[in-house]
Amino acid sequence: MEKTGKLAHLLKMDQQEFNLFMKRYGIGLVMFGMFIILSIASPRFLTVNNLTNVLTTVSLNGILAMGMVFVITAEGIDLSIGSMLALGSVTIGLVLNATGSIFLAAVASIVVCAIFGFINGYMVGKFNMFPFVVTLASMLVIRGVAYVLSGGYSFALANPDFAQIGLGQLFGVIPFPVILLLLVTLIAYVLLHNTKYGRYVYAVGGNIRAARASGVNVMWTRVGTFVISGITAGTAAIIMTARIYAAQPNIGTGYEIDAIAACVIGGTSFSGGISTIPGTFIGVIIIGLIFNGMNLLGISSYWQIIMKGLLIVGAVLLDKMINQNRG
Amino acid sequence: MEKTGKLAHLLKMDQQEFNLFMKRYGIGLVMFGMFIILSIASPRFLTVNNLTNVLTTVSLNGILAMGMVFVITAEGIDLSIGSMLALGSVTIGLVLNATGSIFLAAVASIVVCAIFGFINGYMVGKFNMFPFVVTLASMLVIRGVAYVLSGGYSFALANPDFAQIGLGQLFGVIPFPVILLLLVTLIAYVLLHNTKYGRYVYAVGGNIRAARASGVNVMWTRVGTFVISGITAGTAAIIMTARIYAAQPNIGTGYEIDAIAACVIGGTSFSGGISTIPGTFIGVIIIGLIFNGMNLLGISSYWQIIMKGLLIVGAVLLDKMINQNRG
Amino acid sequence: METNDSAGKETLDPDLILSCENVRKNYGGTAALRGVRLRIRRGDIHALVGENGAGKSTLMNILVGLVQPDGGEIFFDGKPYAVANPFQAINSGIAMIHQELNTEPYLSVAESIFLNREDTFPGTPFLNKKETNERAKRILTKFGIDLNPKIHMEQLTLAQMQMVEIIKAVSTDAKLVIMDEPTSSLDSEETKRLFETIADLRSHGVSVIYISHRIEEIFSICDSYSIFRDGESVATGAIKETTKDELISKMVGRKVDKIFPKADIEIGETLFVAENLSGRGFQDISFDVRAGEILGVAGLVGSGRSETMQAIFGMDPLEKGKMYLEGKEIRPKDVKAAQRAGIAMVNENRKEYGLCLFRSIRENISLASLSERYRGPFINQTREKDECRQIAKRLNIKMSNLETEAFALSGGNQQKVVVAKWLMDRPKLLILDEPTRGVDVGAKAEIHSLMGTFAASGMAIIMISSELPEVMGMSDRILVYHEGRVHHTVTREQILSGEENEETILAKQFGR
Amino acid sequence: FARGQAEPESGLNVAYIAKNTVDAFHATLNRAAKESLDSLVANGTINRWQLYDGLTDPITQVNLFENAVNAGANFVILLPAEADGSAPIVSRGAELGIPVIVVNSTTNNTESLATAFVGSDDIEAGEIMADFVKSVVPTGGLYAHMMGVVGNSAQIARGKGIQNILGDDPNWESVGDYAADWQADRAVGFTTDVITEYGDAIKAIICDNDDMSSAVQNYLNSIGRDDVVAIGVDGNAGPLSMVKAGTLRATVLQDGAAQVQTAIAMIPDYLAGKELPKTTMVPFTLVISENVDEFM
Ligand SMILES: Nc1ncnc2c1ncn2[C@@H]1O[C@H](COP(=O)(O)OP(=O)(O)OP(=O)(O)O)[C@@H](O)[C@H]1O
Ligand SMILES: Nc1ncnc2c1ncn2[C@@H]1O[C@H](COP(=O)(O)OP(=O)(O)OP(=O)(O)O)[C@@H](O)[C@H]1O
Ligand SMILES: [Mg+2]
Ligand SMILES: [Mg+2]
Repeated sequence: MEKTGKLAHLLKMDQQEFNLFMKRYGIGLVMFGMFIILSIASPRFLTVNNLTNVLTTVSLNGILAMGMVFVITAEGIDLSIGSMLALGSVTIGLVLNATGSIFLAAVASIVVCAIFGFINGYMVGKFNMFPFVVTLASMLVIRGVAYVLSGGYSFALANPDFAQIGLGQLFGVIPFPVILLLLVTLIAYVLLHNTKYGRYVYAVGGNIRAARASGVNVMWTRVGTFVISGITAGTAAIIMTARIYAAQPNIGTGYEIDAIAACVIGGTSFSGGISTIPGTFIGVIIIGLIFNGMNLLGISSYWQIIMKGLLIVGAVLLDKMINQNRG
Repeated sequence: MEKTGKLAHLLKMDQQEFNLFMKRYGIGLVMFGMFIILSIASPRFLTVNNLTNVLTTVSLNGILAMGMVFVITAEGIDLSIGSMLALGSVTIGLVLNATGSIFLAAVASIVVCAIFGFINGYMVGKFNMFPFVVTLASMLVIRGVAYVLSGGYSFALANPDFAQIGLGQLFGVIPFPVILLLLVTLIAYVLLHNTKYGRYVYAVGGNIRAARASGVNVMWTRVGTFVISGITAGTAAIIMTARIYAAQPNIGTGYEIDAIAACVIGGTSFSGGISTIPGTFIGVIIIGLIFNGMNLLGISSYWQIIMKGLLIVGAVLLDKMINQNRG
Repeated sequence: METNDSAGKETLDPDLILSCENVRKNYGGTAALRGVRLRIRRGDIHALVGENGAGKSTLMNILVGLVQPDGGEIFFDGKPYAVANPFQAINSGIAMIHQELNTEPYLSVAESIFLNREDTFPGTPFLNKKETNERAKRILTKFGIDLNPKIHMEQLTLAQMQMVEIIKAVSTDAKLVIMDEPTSSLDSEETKRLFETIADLRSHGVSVIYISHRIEEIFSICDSYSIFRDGESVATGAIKETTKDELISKMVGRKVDKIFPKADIEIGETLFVAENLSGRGFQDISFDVRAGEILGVAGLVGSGRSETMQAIFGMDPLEKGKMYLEGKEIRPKDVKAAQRAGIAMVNENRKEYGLCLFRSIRENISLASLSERYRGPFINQTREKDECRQIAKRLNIKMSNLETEAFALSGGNQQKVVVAKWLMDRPKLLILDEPTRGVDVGAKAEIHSLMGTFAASGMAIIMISSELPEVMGMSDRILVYHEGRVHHTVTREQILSGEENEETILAKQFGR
Repeated sequence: FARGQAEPESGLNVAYIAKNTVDAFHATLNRAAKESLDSLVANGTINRWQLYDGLTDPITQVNLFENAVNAGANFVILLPAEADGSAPIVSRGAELGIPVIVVNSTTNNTESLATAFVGSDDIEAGEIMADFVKSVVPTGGLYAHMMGVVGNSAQIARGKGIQNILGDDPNWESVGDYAADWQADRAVGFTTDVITEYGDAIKAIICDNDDMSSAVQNYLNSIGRDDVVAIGVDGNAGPLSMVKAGTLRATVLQDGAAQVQTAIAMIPDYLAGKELPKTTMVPFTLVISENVDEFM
């Protein structure tokens, strides 16, 4: 109490504002702690190259998490994004090889994933089905469609320029995927925190009946979150396909876990209505750091899996401690 | 209305009880429908051999579902059972090869999984963390532990008798796994529908605050459901290990999906408090029939995946229709 | 009452069933209880009153083990008392009917009543369902309630659920029964039955703590009282030795001169007309409201008042009938449409339909009127803060900060936030459904005076209330509902002239 | 209803139990199987055949085997999901007197119980990759190994092959085995970290399949590290086209199609009552720009 009081004073906030700040961004301190530990543990950690690497590596998960956070905030969950990555990748391959147009291929990936997002959302919003069940089912269906469309084969892309999306750099420094991640984060921030739609998402997640009784179009708000998640999945599929330079129907399994983990670590509540985009971004970075750090330190991949699990539980537990009296 | 009224009369129930009955077991009609369609479509379907085979095939998922239904009824979810299968299998391998005792190995599998179930439950019950997040994390941790314990490699079992658990038959007809499934189902039925503990599970899932206020020990009830799920996973691990006759750290991924699907198809509600063991059993059989039927009819596995997804959504949608006025 | 103060724990009065001394509880920064005292005699019906947020429920939750105190001493039945959970409390002999209805939707009536006290076959953990059902049937009959013990709780009406809760608490053989606003969803008939039950408890030596914001009830059933204010106990004594006014002024800390400050307001043009509305729970409802008018709606719980208004507001489907607002026909298909037409409605259930508890006060206030107030997709946050702060000030919402989450407010202040939300929308027709349910006297008076202000600004107001004094005190006209129909209409003149009074209106509610 | 098995059908009913139908390599294999088996049906050699998808899961394969037997199968071609886990199929086959030809990778009881085995020696594949790396970078250096799903027999054997060649070589040192799970994207992620950590000292990234190696080489080229050699096994279409374009130095072709075709070609011999060869090995081929056209 005393300590935090002083810190609050230093930051020119009153106690309450400080508590609110800690509640929202306390996880940021964890991130800084990790930065410090890693810089001490590995001299190679704090190099521009490595940090760019971390960002590039997390860009995929980051983009997915920015969609996922909308869904979870509206008290949903989207398990189908991993399959969407695969379907997006196959779509890109088919369209690119048919038309040769990078633009068309990218748009097709986003549109196809958005459509499946819409179907998810419509099932949830219109028929009031459980998001878990709906997206569990659509995870299977979408994966199946990806297999059917590709016949189960991965295939090479006909247009070598496409790889540039995954590998190119702006000003020779910042890789495209990172730029895309920052762009998506920015859009997500404005959308969730500064628009009416964002407010409705919070209201639906906070109390769906109150939102409905306040004139919020609950159904379309919910549908919207799934469409957003579809769009981010389609966008991530572009980067992923460009990076592996092939259309593959079997990729993406388990990616939903990392996206969900990033949201949760970033303070998003599963009961809806509580989240921040900066928090989610920090969650994405923390997951990236964990893996980057463990790879730099040469920790075996078995232990990495265990660490990831412990990290998720730890983050939620920490959040519980900070927000104890919320009950 | 008229029709159902007459049917209700025939069954000696009043309208209200009949509605309740339909609500609970309407899905049974779907199962019978499938039976009829499959017997017409494939002459090989209605053979003792094939039906025994269906039962044997579903025994694993059935046992898992019988644990899962407790967790979901108490408004939880257990994503870690797939990993538990792997850890159970590795445990069996280690203990069997060290001691040679089938009994010890089987017990060890159940105990180890129950312990992790307890940890899951304690996190959920004590710290009020979201079951999804907790078991997502423990799914990773348990898988990691299975890898660490086995060094990542599968290994053969030293005691050839162990395979009998998977292959042996009672009276030369009913395979052991089926007997185990029926036994587990029976125990689950009595526990959920005829004991105080079962009543508490329903109370916790129906309205956790009301249950707490009524003096139900909410925490231990919730912990109990996860321990039960752990025990069933440990039991399923025995069958699985016996059938593949090897300790295998990388198996079991995705098994939680089928168990959840069986519960959902069987009418279990994700918001807790609604489920039946017979319904769940029917759900298990339906999933088994779908796959058996599609294999008999030679439907490609891509379409099988899609069908499974559609089936899950369809079952929930059907349930929604029947229970429309529940709102 | 002052004489009791010297009595320490060593001279514990054997007459006392419960004694709480200096009990404290903090939630984060806010103190809910700052060292309260509460003493209950055996066989006493003890009223516990106080403003919203005074700490009544908090102390009760401590007594049943749902909340752990930060300090203080509690003695129950002559022994030191500390419980970790409701199970221990029930075993010690304390049962509670909770303020917020807390039922198990999917358990049967019998299963709910005997939850945690199940009948089992002797010596086994297995349930004896037949015995449970029979026992439930007997006990329901005893309380004069005709219910099938096998049907699910979710199929009951609010009032029936509340009665089941009461039966459940009373049937535990408790030595002390806590009732936290038990009548807030009961009608007068059921209230009467509750009072009979309480009298029966008293005759068996059971003590009751009775919490209510309805002062009349307290004077008709209770023997003694304690008053809490801001987490402290300010007074205690015998009901016989006090008056309503004294009780209220001690509770609020000032004199409340008028709870129903009905102002004379010029009644304007007809603003809203309903013609032959029918839907689930109501049939053939016709009425009109004029600008500046307050139209009261009285009726028993379940008589279809809320259903009518929710249908008008687009929340429930309307099966038949026509509606006109300012002469134009409207037929809102959802809340959004009703809102656009100029209707606002404060729902009777603020926790379920009013608030996003974990969002800030600002976001809650803004929610309904975002699309009206801001063009385009973006929200001007500076303007939003200003507007919200203004209205919060006007309604005198007690809060530390606009960014505080709604769950940290007391009930009355939460109610004001909901009212503020709909006022931001500047409606033409404001529907208030039980606007003062669970609200303390002081806040009630405030809400009532605001209603006058709004009416004066040309708004038409419809107010549903189950408290007859409130409808009678505030309305220009009263619709009396009976079984889904408007059975009778009363004007203010008839009330003022004494032609209609509580008895006559009550009789109409019962369809007589 | 009918008791016991349905009326036995005449002729040979082949159950083809695939490992999976979802990765590129097995898709190729399954397609080859379909062509060959369809033609056997067409010319009346066999009565019918059916594909069963093992979903890369041994227990599923075991279940499917029982299913297939019930459906009247009396000849099994098995592509094992796991060396240990899929073994019961072979023993059950032996028990029931149903011939089982194991294709592509072995089960731990293949030698003793299977009717025949057709496949390739994955250790050889690892050795070919390691030899190639040595020949391109004679001075040696550091290398990283991107693994398939750990515990999988192909993964184990290829790792062993690499180890055979580079393990004792004083010029070469491993920086670690990374669990990339056959997935290209993961392999690129690990490579990124490896390059950061070891910089110029890294000379080779050896992958258990060429989905991974092609993606890794693509990444390496993009950061100007085309001096690092990435190589993998399979010979999928994408990597082959990269070899042709000169952006990938080499890949190791596993002729999966030839494996199944060889196995299926044994069926007429079996029907004719001939003794089947216990083990048939189809060799791996190193594909470089000089010979790539032969395989496209
Ligand atoms: N879980 C909680 N977290 C934070 N503050 C709380 C919590 N529960 C109650 N409070 C605060 O404690 C105080 C006392 O609340 P309590 O519910 O006991 O009031 P009450 O006297 O029952 O009021 P009412 O008449 O409105 O029911 C209030 O200021 C309330 O805001
Ligand atoms: N979702 C629902 N499902 C089933 N019955 C409902 C539902 N909502 C309301 N009812 C029933 O409709 C009837 C009227 O409801 P309600 O008690 O709200 O009436 P009311 O006139 O508004 O009374 P009050 O305002 O005093 O609560 C009741 O019998 C109630 O149980
Ligand atoms: Mg209260
Ligand atoms: Mg009402």
